Order: sequence, then structure tokens, then C-alpha cells
Amino acid sequence: MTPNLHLWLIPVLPLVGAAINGFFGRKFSRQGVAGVALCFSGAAFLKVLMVAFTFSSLAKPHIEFLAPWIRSGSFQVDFSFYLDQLSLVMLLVVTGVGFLIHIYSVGYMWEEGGFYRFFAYLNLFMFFMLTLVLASNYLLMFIGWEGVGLASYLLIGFWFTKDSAASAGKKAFIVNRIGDFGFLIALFLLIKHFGSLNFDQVFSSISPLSAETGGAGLLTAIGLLLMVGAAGKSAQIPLYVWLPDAMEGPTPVSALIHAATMVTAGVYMVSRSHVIFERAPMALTVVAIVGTLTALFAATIGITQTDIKKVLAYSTVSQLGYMFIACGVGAFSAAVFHLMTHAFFKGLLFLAAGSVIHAVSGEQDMRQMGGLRTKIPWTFWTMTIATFAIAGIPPFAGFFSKDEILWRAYQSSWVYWAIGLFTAFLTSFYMFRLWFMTFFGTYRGTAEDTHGDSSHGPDHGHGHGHGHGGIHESPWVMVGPLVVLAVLSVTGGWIGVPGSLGGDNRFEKFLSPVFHSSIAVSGAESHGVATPPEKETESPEPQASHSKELIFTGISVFAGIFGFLLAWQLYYRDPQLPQKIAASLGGLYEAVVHKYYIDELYATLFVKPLIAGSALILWHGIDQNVIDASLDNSAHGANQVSDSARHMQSGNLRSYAGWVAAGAAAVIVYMIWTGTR
Amino acid sequence: MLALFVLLTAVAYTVWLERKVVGHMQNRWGPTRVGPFGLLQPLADGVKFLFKEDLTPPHVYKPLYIAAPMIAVVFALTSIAVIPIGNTITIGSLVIPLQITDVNIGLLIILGVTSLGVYGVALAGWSSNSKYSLLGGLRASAQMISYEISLGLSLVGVLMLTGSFSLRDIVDAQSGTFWGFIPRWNIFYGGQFIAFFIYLMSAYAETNRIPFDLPEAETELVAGYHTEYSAMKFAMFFMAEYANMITVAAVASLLFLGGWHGPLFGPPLLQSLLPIFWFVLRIFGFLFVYIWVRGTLPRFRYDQLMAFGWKFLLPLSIANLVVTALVVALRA
Amino acid sequence: MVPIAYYLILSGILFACGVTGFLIKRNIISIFMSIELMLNGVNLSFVAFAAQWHALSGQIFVFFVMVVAAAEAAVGLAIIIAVYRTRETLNIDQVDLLKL
Amino acid sequence: MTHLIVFLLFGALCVAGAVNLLVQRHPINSALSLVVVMGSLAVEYLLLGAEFVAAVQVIVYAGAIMVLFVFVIMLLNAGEEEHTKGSRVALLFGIPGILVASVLIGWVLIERTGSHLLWAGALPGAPRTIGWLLFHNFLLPFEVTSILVLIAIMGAVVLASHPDADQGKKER
Repeated sequence: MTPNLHLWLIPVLPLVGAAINGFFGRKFSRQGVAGVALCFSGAAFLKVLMVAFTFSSLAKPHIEFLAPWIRSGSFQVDFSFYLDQLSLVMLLVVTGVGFLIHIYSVGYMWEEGGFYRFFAYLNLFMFFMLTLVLASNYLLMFIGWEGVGLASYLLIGFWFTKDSAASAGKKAFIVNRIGDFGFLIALFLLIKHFGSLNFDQVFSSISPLSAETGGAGLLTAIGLLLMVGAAGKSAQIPLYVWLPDAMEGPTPVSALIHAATMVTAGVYMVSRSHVIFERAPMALTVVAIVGTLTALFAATIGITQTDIKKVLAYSTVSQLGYMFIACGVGAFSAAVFHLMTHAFFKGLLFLAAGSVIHAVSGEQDMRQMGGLRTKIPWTFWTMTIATFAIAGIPPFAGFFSKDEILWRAYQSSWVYWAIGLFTAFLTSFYMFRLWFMTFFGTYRGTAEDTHGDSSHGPDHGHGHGHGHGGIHESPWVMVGPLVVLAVLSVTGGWIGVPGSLGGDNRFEKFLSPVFHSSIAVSGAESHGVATPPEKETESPEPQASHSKELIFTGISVFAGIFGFLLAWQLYYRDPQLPQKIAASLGGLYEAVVHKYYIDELYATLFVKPLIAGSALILWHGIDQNVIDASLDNSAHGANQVSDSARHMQSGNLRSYAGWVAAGAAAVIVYMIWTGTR
Repeated sequence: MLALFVLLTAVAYTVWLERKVVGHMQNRWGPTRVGPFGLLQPLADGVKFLFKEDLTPPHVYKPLYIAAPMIAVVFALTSIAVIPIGNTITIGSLVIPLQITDVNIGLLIILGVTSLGVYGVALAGWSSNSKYSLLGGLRASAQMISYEISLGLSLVGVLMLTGSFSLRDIVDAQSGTFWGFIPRWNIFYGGQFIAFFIYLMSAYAETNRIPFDLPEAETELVAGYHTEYSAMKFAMFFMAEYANMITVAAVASLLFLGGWHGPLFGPPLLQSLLPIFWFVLRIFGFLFVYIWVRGTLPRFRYDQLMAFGWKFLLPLSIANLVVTALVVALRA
Repeated sequence: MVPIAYYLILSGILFACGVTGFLIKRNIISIFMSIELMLNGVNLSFVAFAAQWHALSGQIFVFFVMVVAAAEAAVGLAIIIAVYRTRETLNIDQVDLLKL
Repeated sequence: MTHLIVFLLFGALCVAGAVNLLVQRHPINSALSLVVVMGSLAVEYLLLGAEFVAAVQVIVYAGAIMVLFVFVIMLLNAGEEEHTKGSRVALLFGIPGILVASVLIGWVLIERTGSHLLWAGALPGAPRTIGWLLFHNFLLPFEVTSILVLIAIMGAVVLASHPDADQGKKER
């Protein structure tokens, strides 16, 4: 019997913190609240570390049963936790980054109202996220899934007094609903056809199945539906619209939820159910295409954004697109790898951006920044590292994972590779654009402009807190996490050095059992778009692939550098040039600035008709004319009937007697009529 | 028919007896003129009643006014029917049962009939549309209902001792003696003298006799329920009252005083006639007590009457019932 | 010997008379007496059935009915007296305060 | 034969009394006709052999309850009942309803019980056996009924007890 690790502690600890802060935090001092939050999230992190140390000695997957939940006939769902390499990686990322961001938030949110509320939500999010990661069945996973949605809703709408924040929260929630809908249907299909939701049972019952080439098969349907859910949670086309708006939330939230952890839940889910996808090539293709499009699309939008957080948001979307490409081409390990590194550097980016915003007192518009390099050196350097990382410049973390993905993509189809490459170039371009605009040149903003321009500047509400002094470096509680994350974003990639660069890709090997197990069962299948990556790595002639891989690596690096140069040219050498180009591009530029009018499109396509229809049919039609009307009429009818019937009560004893006699006669007639037949 | 005749004469001579005794008690002679010791007085009274003018006052409710006395007298006389005045007489070969009918619930019939007797009084009081009569009728009905309860309960004790409703059986159960000299009467037996006392009181009330003659209290309501009656109708009420007295006396002597049992001697004919003699003797003794009480006691007030009936007699009779039941149960 | 049906029909007639009296009488006391009449009809049928099935329990029920009737008469007449005291009438048609 | 004759005689008396109860407009006449009904019913009971029932019928019903009625009638001095326009409901629904009901009941009774003959004194309800039954098989109902009567007495006293109606209280 494998030892009991008490995995349940990992999610429950943050929950306890959340409960304490949520219920009693109002009474605590800020130190108290921060202490509680940090204690519990840190405790969760330590617990995960302990688990990680004992991990090698575990039989994998290691399933811990906590309590029975649903038992109906053969169908049963338990509160049980599923620990394998994949979930371990996720655990480390979530708790680690989450802990760091907790620390950061203490400094960032110090001046805010609702301090305890913020940390209660944050811990709550940790709880749900960990539940999601540790779940041993789809239902428990779904609980976590919904829970993180709830937490993100709460945190996006943290400054609920602000319309934009509140509506952004609602938007995120509703858009997620759409995805969850698909997810739910997928679950129902699973229940219907495999009679279970536990990963091991489902997978073991799926493994024997052969891949479906057709698009209409059961697994394909399930895969597509799961993909819908993933798209909703991970902000893929067409459901990505909520993520940029989610930047209304406090920056740490953006870092934690909307960059590092929650949005990657979709990737986690897809790669967790890789067994299904590998047997649904059609679904995989869809995943890949969606990922590609999203990556490109978001990147192009990212170029034109001027709000620092929006830029990061779109870059997040496009990075997620990368991960989905990886999933789509069956390189799940690569996806998870990029997920991890992305968690590092994107979290770092956001935190650094937050630090910048902090420094310039709530300003978010990059055009109001510039020349901050010297003012806030720590932030600058960490931000630099992060930028290089995301731009895919070796030897930073992003390079390895992105390169891995591109290589896999090429192996599956050169189209993916080309678009991915172009996206990589765009990414580095807009990241360096941001970098240059923020830190170089001359300062274009007014230091005392604490309120910024309330049109942009979602942190406006908390801007009040920063009325002191001019531009200033953030306190150490904020800088510390930056440094740690910077280190991680430098070194994070080294655990996955591909063979071509003389590494042996330890990360992939570490993860391989997860993604291998299924292949071992269904190793025979060789057709379909999704050629399992492991087969490639174990292909007979590694040298050729290695040399080829090297070339591609070079190309991608060059793309990154090219982006850097372009940005340098446009935003450092000659800052006037962009306007010219924009003017020359004209309508296209406009479209891009306005995010291709996607929001407006959705508004006209779905939102307005929906509201109108609800108002017309549901509200006036059904609610007023049917439900209310039925109630009113029934009450009215009762009133009428009793009004006429009350004359029976004439107070005249003999008329009562008459009624009684008539009734008795009726009863007797009935009895005799029934009795004589 | 014979029994009816005997009863009527008995009634008449009860009246005579009463007048005589009361007269002597009040240092008067009573009736003396008609016949020796006025023995023919009842006859004269009867004739007088027959020939008097029967006047019906106006404003009376005719049908009931006429029906009331008849109801009274009929019920009074029918109750005699089930009373045995002795065992069968055997003269030579022919056997004469000295009882009109012997139903084995004779006592119940007597009670029922006497309870019906109330109607006569009540209706008379009501129908003859005068305040005296109405008050008399009300009092009569209320008082009779009230005392009927304790009357019946006082009898139940005896019934339990001799588990039968048949008067004959009850009487036969009282033959013989205790220790040779005390007659084995119910009154001496199982503490039934309490029951006898209760019975006596209730009987006085039932028959509207002093000290309970509230319904016909001459001094308050002129003559109570028969104020408005005259001649034969009045005579009927009179007869009904005395017939009731005789019935009550007979029941008392049957139930408590050992019926017709007594020393038998002489020739067989005498022996067969002696029980009747003993029985009639007891009845007249009882009637004498009636008259005696009338001569001595004053009248109750109405509320006293009711209080006496409900708060003293009824609990007492119930207690007696319980004790007797215990005695029977222990003896069984 | 009499067919039991005769007794039952007699009891039915009595009962019907009682109900009719209840319906057409206006004097509270008369209505009350009609109720008693109904009870009597029922009693007769009880006794008749008891005789038919040779089960004395029928007669026992008659006793219960009588006792209940007695109690009912006591209470009911007391109520009538109270009503008369307050309303000064025995006409049921004039005692109809309890209405809407 | 005599049995039948007696039955018919007193049955006719019964029905006459009942009808008289209906037609008489003075309560006291109704009461007396009811007494007649009860008396003849007692005779019917005797015919059926239920002597004890008959006796109790006479004593309790005719001798106590009806006296009570008469007493109340006298006490309240109830006069002729005036003809107020009663409820149409009673006449429209009640009478036809009860007629239908009674006809149906009679029909069913004849139909069901058939011509089961009853002899005079068919079931001798001797007081002894009845008492035995009453105190063995029907003990609980007996006690419950006694409690009911107790409550009824108290209720009557409470209801009728009024300074100006002492007799009402003294009844029963």
C-alpha cells in the first residue's frame, strides 16, 4: 500500500486561510490578514514540496481516496486525489507562483480597502485551483473549474464600485459559462458511454479503442466539447474576449489567475485527457488550428495596444495559443513545459508591470511612461529578463519551451510552424515595444498624476493610495518575488533542454510516463495528424532530426531577434515612425486597434439579440404573460369563486341542513350505484 | 278488572285513612258522618265528584287540558299491573295468579311508567294557562326528574343483591330469617336500610307529598298544577296521586320489606290468604308513615328541595351503590 | 313472523321524517326533537339487525346512542336556553348572525 | 300472526306520531307526538325481544329526555312557530335529496336483506347478558361514554347557569 500523503491538506490549507480571512478578517489588522494568507498558502507550498520529495518513491499515478461523494448504482464519484507527474508540475507551479504572488500582493494591495477580502478571495482561488489540479475525476475537476471561475469573477470585480470592473467580472463569468457548458456536455457523454468519470477508469476503458478518422465519432465529440470548455477557460478563439477585460482586476490577480494558473487550466485539462484527444485526430486538429489562430490573432492585437496590462493580456492569449498548438500536435509535454515557463515569465511580467504601475502611481498607459529605466532599476532588470524570456531569446526559459513547440508543430505540419514562427516574431516585437516604451526614452507622464486618465487606468480606484512622492521603487515585498521569478524565468527552461542542444530534455522524460502510458496501450496507431511525439524522439535516426531541429531553433531565435531589432528601430531610434506606419495602414490599423471589432461583433451578434429576446420573450412574454398572469388569474378566480360561494353561508341553519341532506343523498346514490354493480 | 276495582277502593280508603289519621293527629275526628266512622265517606266523595259541574276555564289549551288528568291516572293505574300481591292462591283445583302479568323486568316497567307519570302533572300545569299551574308544573317536572335518579339508584342495590328484575324473584329471595328471628328482608341486609331511607325520601318527592309537595303547595301556589281543575278531572289527579302512593308503598314492601312473607298458620285456605294479608298490612303501614310524616313535617323551600336531592341524596345513593357492589363482589 | 325489511323500512321512514322535520321546522326545539327522531329510527334499525344476526352488540350500541342522546339533550337544551336568553326568540330563521 | 298485527299497529302509530311531529306547529304537541313515537318504538323493541332496550327506551327517552324537552318548552313558554320565509335551499335541495335518499335506502334494504323473517322475541336481550357484554366486551366505550356524559353535565351547567335561570341549571 502506498503511503498516505494526506494530499487533501494541499487544497484545504488555503481554504482554511480563506475561511479565516473571509469570516474574521474584518477584525484583523493588515499584518494579521497578510500573515494568515501567507501562512496558509506557504504551508500549501511546503506541503507540495514535501510531496515532491517523496514523489520518486511513489507508485504513479498515486490516487488517494478521501471520502465517497456520489454512489448511484455502478456510477460512483469520490472525493479522491490523483497525483502523477503532470499534476505534480501543476501543483508546484500553482503553489509556488501563487505563494510568490501572495507575498507580492501584500505590498501591492497594502493601501487598498477590502484587504482581507482580497486575500480571502486569493486563498479561495488557490483552493479551487488545487482541487482542479488534484482531482481524480472529471466531476471534482469541474468543481475546481467552476470554483476558479468564481474566484476570478470575484477578483476581477474586486473594485466592484467601478462599473468597468463589475461588468468585466460579469463578462468573464458569462463567457466562461459558455465554455463550461461544453465541458458539462462532455462529462455527460462520458458518463453515458463509459459510466464513470474517474480518470483511470475512463482512460482504461478508452485506451483499447482505435483512433477515429471520421469527425462525427463519440471521442471526437467529447474532445471537441472539452476543447470548448478549455477555450472558454483558457481564452482561446472565439471565447478569448473576457481575458483582456479581466485586466480590470488588481495586477497580482492578473498575474496569478489570468497569466500563470487559471487560464492554463484549459491546457492542463486537455493534456490530462490526452488519451481522448489522441484518439480523436479531428478534435486535435481543431485544437491545433484554434491555437494557431489565437496565437496569431492575439499577437497582432497586442502590437497596437497602449495599455501595458492589455498588451500583456493579449500576449498571454497568444502564448496560450502556443500551448494549444502543442496540444494540437500531440506534444502535450511541450505544452506543459511551456505552461510552466510561461507561468514564470508571464507572472513576472505582470508583477513587474504592476510594479511599474505602482511606481507611476496607477498610470497604465505606456504613452504616459518612458525612461523609467533608471528610476526603478529592480523592476527594469527583472522585466528585461522576462521580456527576453518571452521573446524566446536563449538561454532564457521561454526559448526552450517555445522552440520545443515549434519543432513539434513543424513535425506535424509546416503551416503551424510558419504561423507559430511569425507569431514568435510578433511576440518579441510587441514585447520589446512595451519594453522600450516603458523604460527608455524620456518620461512622458506627470509623476503626481496619481489618477491618470480615468478612461484607462483600471487601477484608478486604488490609485488614491499612491499619492505619496513621485516615481519610486516598490517595497522589497514586491521586489523579492520579482527577483525570484526572474531567476526562475532564466533557469526554468534548463530542465527541458532538448536533445538537439546537448540536453536530454529531462522534463519531457519526467512527464513521459503520463503521456506514454496511453501510447503504450495504443501504440499501434500511426495514422492521423497527431503523430505522438514520443515516437518521434525514439525514431531510429536521431541525428538527422537533431540537425534539422537545430536549424529550426536558429530560425526561431532569429525571429525573436528580428522582432527586437524592429522594435528598437521603431520605438527607440525613431519614435515618430509608428504613427506614419499606422497612418499608411489606415483602416487595417484601426481595425487592429479596435481588436478587430470582435467585442462589437459579439455585442451585435449575441448580446443585443439575447437581451432583446430575453426582455421580449422571457420577461414580457413568459414571465409576465404566463407565470405572473397564471398566478394573478388563479388568485382572482379563487376570489370570484369564493365570492359566489360565500352566499352558501347564509347563517341559516336549515339551508345548511339542506346542503347536508343533498350531499348525503349524493353520497348514497354514489355508494349504491357503485355497490350494485 | 278485579285488580282495578280493588285498587280504586284502596285508593278511596287511603284517602279516608289519611283524613282520619290526620284528623286525630290534629285533635279532630275526621269524617264521621257518612256511615260508621265515616266509612262511606269515600263513596260520597266519589258521587260528589261525579255530579259536580265540570267547568273548563277559558284560555286553556283544550286538548292537553283534557288529556293531562287522563294521562296521569292511566299511568298511575297501569303501574299496578305488574305488581304481585302474593303467590298463587289454590282453592281446590283452580289456581289464581295474584299478578296481572309477570314480565321478568317488572320493576323496570314500574319505573318507566311512573317516570311517564310526570307528563300528566307537567302538561296539566302548562295547558291550564295560569301562573300558579305553570309554576306547579315546572316544579313538579323538575323535582320528579331529579328524584327519579336517586330513586332508581337506591333500587339498584337491591337488584344487585338478588340479581333479577322480576319482582317475584326478588320477593322469594327475602323468605326465611337471619338467626331464626330477624326476617330476611333486604332492609336488614347488606346495609340496604340506607337504600330504604333514600327510597323513602325519593318516593315522597315522586308523589309530591309533604314535605316535598312543592307542586301543589296550597299556601304558595293555590293548588299547583291542578288549580284550574274541578270535578272529575280533579278527582283523576287525586286518584293518580294516591295510586302512585300505593304503588310506591307496594314496591317498597316488595323490595325492602320482604313482600308477602310472614308467619303462616291455620287451615290451607287461610294459609293461602295470609300472604295477601301480610302484604296489604305492610302497604298500609307504609301509607301510615306517609300520613304520619304529612302530619308532622313542614314543607321544604324549593331550592332546599333541589339541594337536598342533588347534593345529598344522589351522592349518598351512589355511595350506597358502590358499597353494595363491593359487598356483592366480595361475597361472590 | 315479520320480515326484517319491515322494521328497516319503518326505521327509514322515521329517519326521513326526522330529516324532513329538521328541514322544514323553524322552532329550535322542534328541530332538536327531529334529531331525536332520527336517532330513534337508527336505534330501531340497530335492534332489528341485532335480531337478524343474533348479535347483542346491536342493542349495546342502542344504549350508547341513548346515552349520547341524553348528553346531547342536556347540552343542547342548555344552549337553547342560553340562545333564548340572548336573542329572545326560538325561530331558527332569526338566529343567523353567523354569516358573511 | 299476532306478531305481525301488533307490529303493524304500533308501526302505524310510530309513523303517525312522526308525521304529527312534522305537521304540528306547536312544539309541545310535537314533543308529545314524539313521546308517542318512542312509546310505540318501545313496543317494537319488545316485539324484537329486546326487553331491556324497551325499558330503557321508556325510562330514558320518554321519561327523562322528553320530559326535559317539555320542561324547556314550558320554561321558555314556546308558542306557535311563526311562518318565516326560510331558506329556499332547504326546500330546493334538502327535501328532494332526502326523498331520493330514503327511497334508495328503502329499495336497497329490501333488495339486500330479502325476506328474512324475524320471530317475536327473536333475540332475548336479557339484562344480565347485556350487562355482561357491556362490562366485558364494551368496557372501554362504556367508560368513555361515561366521561362524555360527565362533560356534558358540566357543560350544561355552565351553559345554563345564569342568575335568572336556576331551573335550567338544576336539570339533569
